[in-house]
Amino acid sequence: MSDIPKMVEIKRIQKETKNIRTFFLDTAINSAPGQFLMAWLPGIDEKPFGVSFKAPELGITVEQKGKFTEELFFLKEGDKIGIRGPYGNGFDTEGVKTACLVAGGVGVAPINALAIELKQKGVEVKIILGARSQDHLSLSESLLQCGELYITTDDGSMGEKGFTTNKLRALLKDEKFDKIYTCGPEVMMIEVMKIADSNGIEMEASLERYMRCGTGVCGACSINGIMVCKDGPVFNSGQLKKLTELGKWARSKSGKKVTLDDYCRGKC
Amino acid sequence: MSDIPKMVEIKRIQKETKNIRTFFLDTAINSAPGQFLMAWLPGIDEKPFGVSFKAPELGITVEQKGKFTEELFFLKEGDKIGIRGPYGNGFDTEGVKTACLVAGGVGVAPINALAIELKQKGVEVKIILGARSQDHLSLSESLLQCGELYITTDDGSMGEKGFTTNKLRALLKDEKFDKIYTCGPEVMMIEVMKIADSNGIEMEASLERYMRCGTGVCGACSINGIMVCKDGPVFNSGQLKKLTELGKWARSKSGKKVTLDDYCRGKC
Amino acid sequence: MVEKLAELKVDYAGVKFRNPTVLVSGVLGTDAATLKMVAKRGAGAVTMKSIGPEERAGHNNPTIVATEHFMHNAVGLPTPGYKNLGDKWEALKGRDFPLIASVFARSVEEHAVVAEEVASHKPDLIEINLSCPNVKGLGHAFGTDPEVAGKIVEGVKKVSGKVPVIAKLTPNTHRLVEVGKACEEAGADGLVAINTLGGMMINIDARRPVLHNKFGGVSGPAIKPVAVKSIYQLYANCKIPILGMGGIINGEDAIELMMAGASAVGIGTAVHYRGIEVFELVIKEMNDWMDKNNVKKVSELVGAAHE
Amino acid sequence: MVEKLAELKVDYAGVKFRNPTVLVSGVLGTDAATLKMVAKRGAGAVTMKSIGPEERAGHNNPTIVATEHFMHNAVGLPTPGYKNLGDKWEALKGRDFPLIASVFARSVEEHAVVAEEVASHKPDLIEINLSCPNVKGLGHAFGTDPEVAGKIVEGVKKVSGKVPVIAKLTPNTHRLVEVGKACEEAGADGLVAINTLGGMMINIDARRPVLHNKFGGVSGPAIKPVAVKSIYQLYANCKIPILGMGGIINGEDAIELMMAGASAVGIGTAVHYRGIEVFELVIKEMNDWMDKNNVKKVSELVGAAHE
Ligand SMILES: Cc1cc2nc3c(=O)[nH]c(=O)nc-3n(C[C@H](O)[C@H](O)[C@H](O)COP(=O)(O)OP(=O)(O)OC[C@H]3O[C@@H](n4cnc5c(N)ncnc54)[C@H](O)[C@@H]3O)c2cc1C
Ligand SMILES: Cc1cc2nc3c(=O)[nH]c(=O)nc-3n(C[C@H](O)[C@H](O)[C@H](O)COP(=O)(O)OP(=O)(O)OC[C@H]3O[C@@H](n4cnc5c(N)ncnc54)[C@H](O)[C@@H]3O)c2cc1C
Ligand SMILES: Cc1cc2nc3c(=O)[nH]c(=O)nc-3n(C[C@H](O)[C@H](O)[C@H](O)COP(=O)(O)O)c2cc1C
Ligand SMILES: Cc1cc2nc3c(=O)[nH]c(=O)nc-3n(C[C@H](O)[C@H](O)[C@H](O)COP(=O)(O)O)c2cc1C
Ligand code: FES
Ligand code: FES
Repeated sequence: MSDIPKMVEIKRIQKETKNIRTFFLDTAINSAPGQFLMAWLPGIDEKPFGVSFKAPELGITVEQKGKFTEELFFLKEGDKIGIRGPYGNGFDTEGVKTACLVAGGVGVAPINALAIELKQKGVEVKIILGARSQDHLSLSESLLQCGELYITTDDGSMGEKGFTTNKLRALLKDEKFDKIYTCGPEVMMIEVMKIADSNGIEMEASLERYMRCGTGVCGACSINGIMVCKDGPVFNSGQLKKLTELGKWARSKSGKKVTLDDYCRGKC
Repeated sequence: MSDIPKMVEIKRIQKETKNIRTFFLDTAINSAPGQFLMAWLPGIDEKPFGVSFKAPELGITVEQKGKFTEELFFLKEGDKIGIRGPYGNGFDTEGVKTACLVAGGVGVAPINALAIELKQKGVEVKIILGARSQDHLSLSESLLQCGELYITTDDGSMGEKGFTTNKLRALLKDEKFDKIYTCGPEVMMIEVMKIADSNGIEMEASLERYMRCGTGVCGACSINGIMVCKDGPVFNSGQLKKLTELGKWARSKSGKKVTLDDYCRGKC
Repeated sequence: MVEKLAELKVDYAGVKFRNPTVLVSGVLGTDAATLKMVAKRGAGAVTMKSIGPEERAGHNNPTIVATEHFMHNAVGLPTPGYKNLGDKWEALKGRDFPLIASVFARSVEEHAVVAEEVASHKPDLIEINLSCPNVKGLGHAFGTDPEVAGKIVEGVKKVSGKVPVIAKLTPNTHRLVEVGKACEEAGADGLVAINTLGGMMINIDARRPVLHNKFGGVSGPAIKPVAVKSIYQLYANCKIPILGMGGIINGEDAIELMMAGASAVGIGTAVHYRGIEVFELVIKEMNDWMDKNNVKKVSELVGAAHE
Repeated sequence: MVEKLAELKVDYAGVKFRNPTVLVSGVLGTDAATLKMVAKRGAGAVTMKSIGPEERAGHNNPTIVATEHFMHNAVGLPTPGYKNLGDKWEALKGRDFPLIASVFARSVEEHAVVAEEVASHKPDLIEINLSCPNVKGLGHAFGTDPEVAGKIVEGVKKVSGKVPVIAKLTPNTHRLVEVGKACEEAGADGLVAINTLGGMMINIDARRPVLHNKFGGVSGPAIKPVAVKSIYQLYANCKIPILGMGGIINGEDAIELMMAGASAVGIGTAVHYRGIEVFELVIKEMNDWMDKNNVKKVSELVGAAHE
């Protein structure tokens, strides 16, 4: 009920790669895969992170990118951070018997939580995990427990060289899925959407925009008047097709309309 | 949960005597016998009244005495008043198989609600109803349905001439009760307490003090540091005996300690 | 289509609203698409997020938190700046709902600069946010000084052309009524009351203020009695119409603010508690109450608690 | 017996409280028996209902109402008058708990008249309620004008002898910190913050204000952020200790106000929500939090959110 940060202890830090860590927190939160938390470092900032592990310990998987994540990476086990949430809608898994999950970079975080749940539900799961290089690949061990795992890297430093979308196309030649789920760079997700569409398969993608409230009040995360924090972050292809800003525009911290490119380069 | 007055319609007004009326209200409130409401006449005042009928319609029985009750008596069926509550503890009826109820004047109001409940529970009830004169006697019809009724008036204009306490003493010569309940002038109630004590019978009395909040916050209704609105208005003889102010002192609207006599004459 | 019921139409400062509910400034007003969506979901009029003199990123998070009693925010007035809103104005052309443009600035003069450009895009109303800290003054908001507030209104009126100008007041002063009167005398076409109440929350486990900015504004249920009092007093002392806001969650709250003296009512924090459906819900609840109480026109409620 | 834990003792303006919780003025302070009862039920100190210059009945009811978010009251400062309290003082002699006597008056001079008599009965502290309307001034409370507030404190200090004097501030002004500083400069031994927030409630079915006095003060959960901000700012700007109050319901709220800068904390409205047990409960909750967080002395919490 209260949307104020609660301080919780970092119970365990799991190093995934040089730049990626999973922080397990000493708290129980009932979240659905695809939902996210707002994580607070007092005096620094507060940012959204998808839940990557729901149980037995609540985990978020974070890539070190800038100011906030750098400060977070200074923390040790036993230190505390503030969290509020979970927020957002989460993935819809009803009726799904076979699924393909496509994760790019740290977009793997919510995909991992989804993979775990689908596995528990007895869904047949295939996962394509891609990243620029090995350093950006994470959670593969966890994903291996949940289904068949295919790894791609842009530079070939691990798994197949190439994009996740190439692998997806290849898989779809022989196989059919009830649903495709994806989280990663927006260009990748748009490509996944097109592939799913042309194969007549339902799909869902988890989007990212600048966030403040997390509860659909401030409008910071708007994409075509839809609040990513509350109406999303997960959208199906029917919804995505109406979002004319998808892949093109985002809003900076000031509220100014900027190209997605500029937004992703932090030029805002 | 909300302690703010709610406007409700006066569904029916029942004339009891020249000066006493029962107002039946178009609302359902789950109150225990002995609990009271705060009744609000916008622009005039708000005062406490014991619930005299809980069901099928919520009723309060009011004697016209001064400003507030005069204004209340101007109202017609269909008009609205504000109510909040119920407040207070109510009478304790657990384990009681035979009871004697002693009501003085408009103190009959909560006694009537109690008599109805005891009757429903199968308790054997005797009621002594007294008043200065016939004009101050009310609810006898309702009480007759609940048990054996004895009426006394100071002037003999109805029933036996004399005080309720005389009748109580007379009854106790041949009978024994599990409990005696009383509401009326404080001097009368003190007398009832003494009689009950000397007969070794449990008793409870419902007190009256100036009230503001009704919820134990303001301290207006204090009697020896006990809040009549919340800790009472019903007290048993063990509690009453500790109240050194009983029958002697009260607090006026300003908070000044005044004699009970002055308080009851409205000299405050 | 509840919003089409004739009796819910109101006139505020010469502008017709389809119903008395207005999206307040700072809530969901960041882009044109959102404003259109809120209008479509029932709001009688919508307010753009306050527009300032130059681009500002606003504060770091946490900027917005909430408890069951209130919302607490210090977003820090993020704004693309009045020169960077071309796409937004463009997208709002030909709209079928009234649009309020909120403006703020750092000096008396700057208000006119921002307002002149804003007026050229023909919003239906210009709202001056008088609650910003007056950096040149004592550090208090412009809205605590009747003289300064009057000067700001006067300056904006000179450049606003046909667009009516309304002044949004802060409750964080004992001079609220004086400020309201000064704005009226300076030519304001309407008043808006109230902005958020100054406050602070501390997270005791972190031993720190919760908001990055430490202090912030309180809105929602907690401030309703402050809003009602402010509106009641302004209504008793001013003639220009009041857009009332502060703590409206349901239709009865909206009616309460109208009875205090509001001609129309803003809804902000309730979006947090009830979602974007809140506009449709509040309108329905107002309508239900009016039907039950035989009130034919919502305007009959305005100031009804004064006798 | 939680109140006996050594680490909960505090020193406020030179007076030792058994624990930081204080019964606020206006709640349950009408008579000596009640004050004793509240002290027995755990309060570290208790405040008498504000004492005025002459007998006043207060307003008609409703004077006190409450929702889940706040309490709203306009009791109207009922008081037997400072000359009619002989029995109360008598009954409070030989007490084993600290007693705060709250006073109010209608002019600068009258405060000293009331305070002199009150001081002669040797309460442990005299609290000046600066929130009363200043009838000779603009109608605002004395507490909105630093100069007037300072003069009142100065006058009372002259007649109070050895009894420390504390000034209770109103949050209904943008000049709170200035008023606090003026009181400090005038010799106040401590500050009390905050009094209730001005507000109003309307019953829409009655089309009337709920309180007989129309306007009233808001207390309870709704005003906690205003209290925290006020206390935080006073702590940052004044040296004398602060008795913090406003919206404390549980132990964590009490700690929040202490971290903002309060040396001791008042509890009023919470008696409505949790009953008279609230003192014992808050003390237990504070103690539990301190144990869990390894805080040995409650005084370590004072101002902890300032860095
Ligand atoms: C719903 C949601 C869920 C998220 N889940 C996760 C998660 O599980 N794990 C995780 O690591 N992050 C996640 N993020 C992103 C996270 O919130 C931060 O934006 C990110 O950690 C960067 O923060 P920073 O302060 O360290 O970097 P900043 O200082 O903000 O930025 C540093 C650089 O990072 C890059 N960058 C920043 N934001 C983006 C962006 N939106 N897209 C691409 N590049 C960007 C830019 O190059 C920028 O210059 C999520 C975001 C949202 C909205
Ligand atoms: C818990 C509680 C329950 C009550 N239940 C009822 C009830 O069921 N029915 C009912 O009629 N009243 C009841 N009362 C009393 C009621 O609240 C009013 O005090 C009463 O109706 C007088 O109000 P008034 O404004 O008309 O008279 P006022 O103008 O207040 O007084 C007029 C005159 O009435 C007499 N009077 C006032 N108060 C008292 C008193 N306490 N004792 C004796 N005489 C008094 C005085 O002579 C006074 O001058 C109850 C009071 C309490 C505290
Ligand atoms: C998150 C948030 C941001 C706000 N931003 C602004 C703003 O930029 N300009 C402004 O004038 N008021 C702003 N306000 C104040 C609201 O417009 C409104 O006056 C106040 O919240 C009271 O209404 P409510 O209780 O319905 O929210 C903001 C309020 C909130 C909650
Ligand atoms: C019913 C009631 C009566 C009050 N009367 C007084 C008073 O007489 N003098 C005073 O200085 N403050 C008075 N106050 C204000 C309180 O002392 C306190 O400052 C305020 O209620 C905030 O604390 P709380 O939220 O814990 O109640 C009163 C408050 C209430 C609720
Ligand atoms: S982050 Fe505020 S609306 Fe989405
Ligand atoms: S009426 Fe307020 S305490 Fe009893």
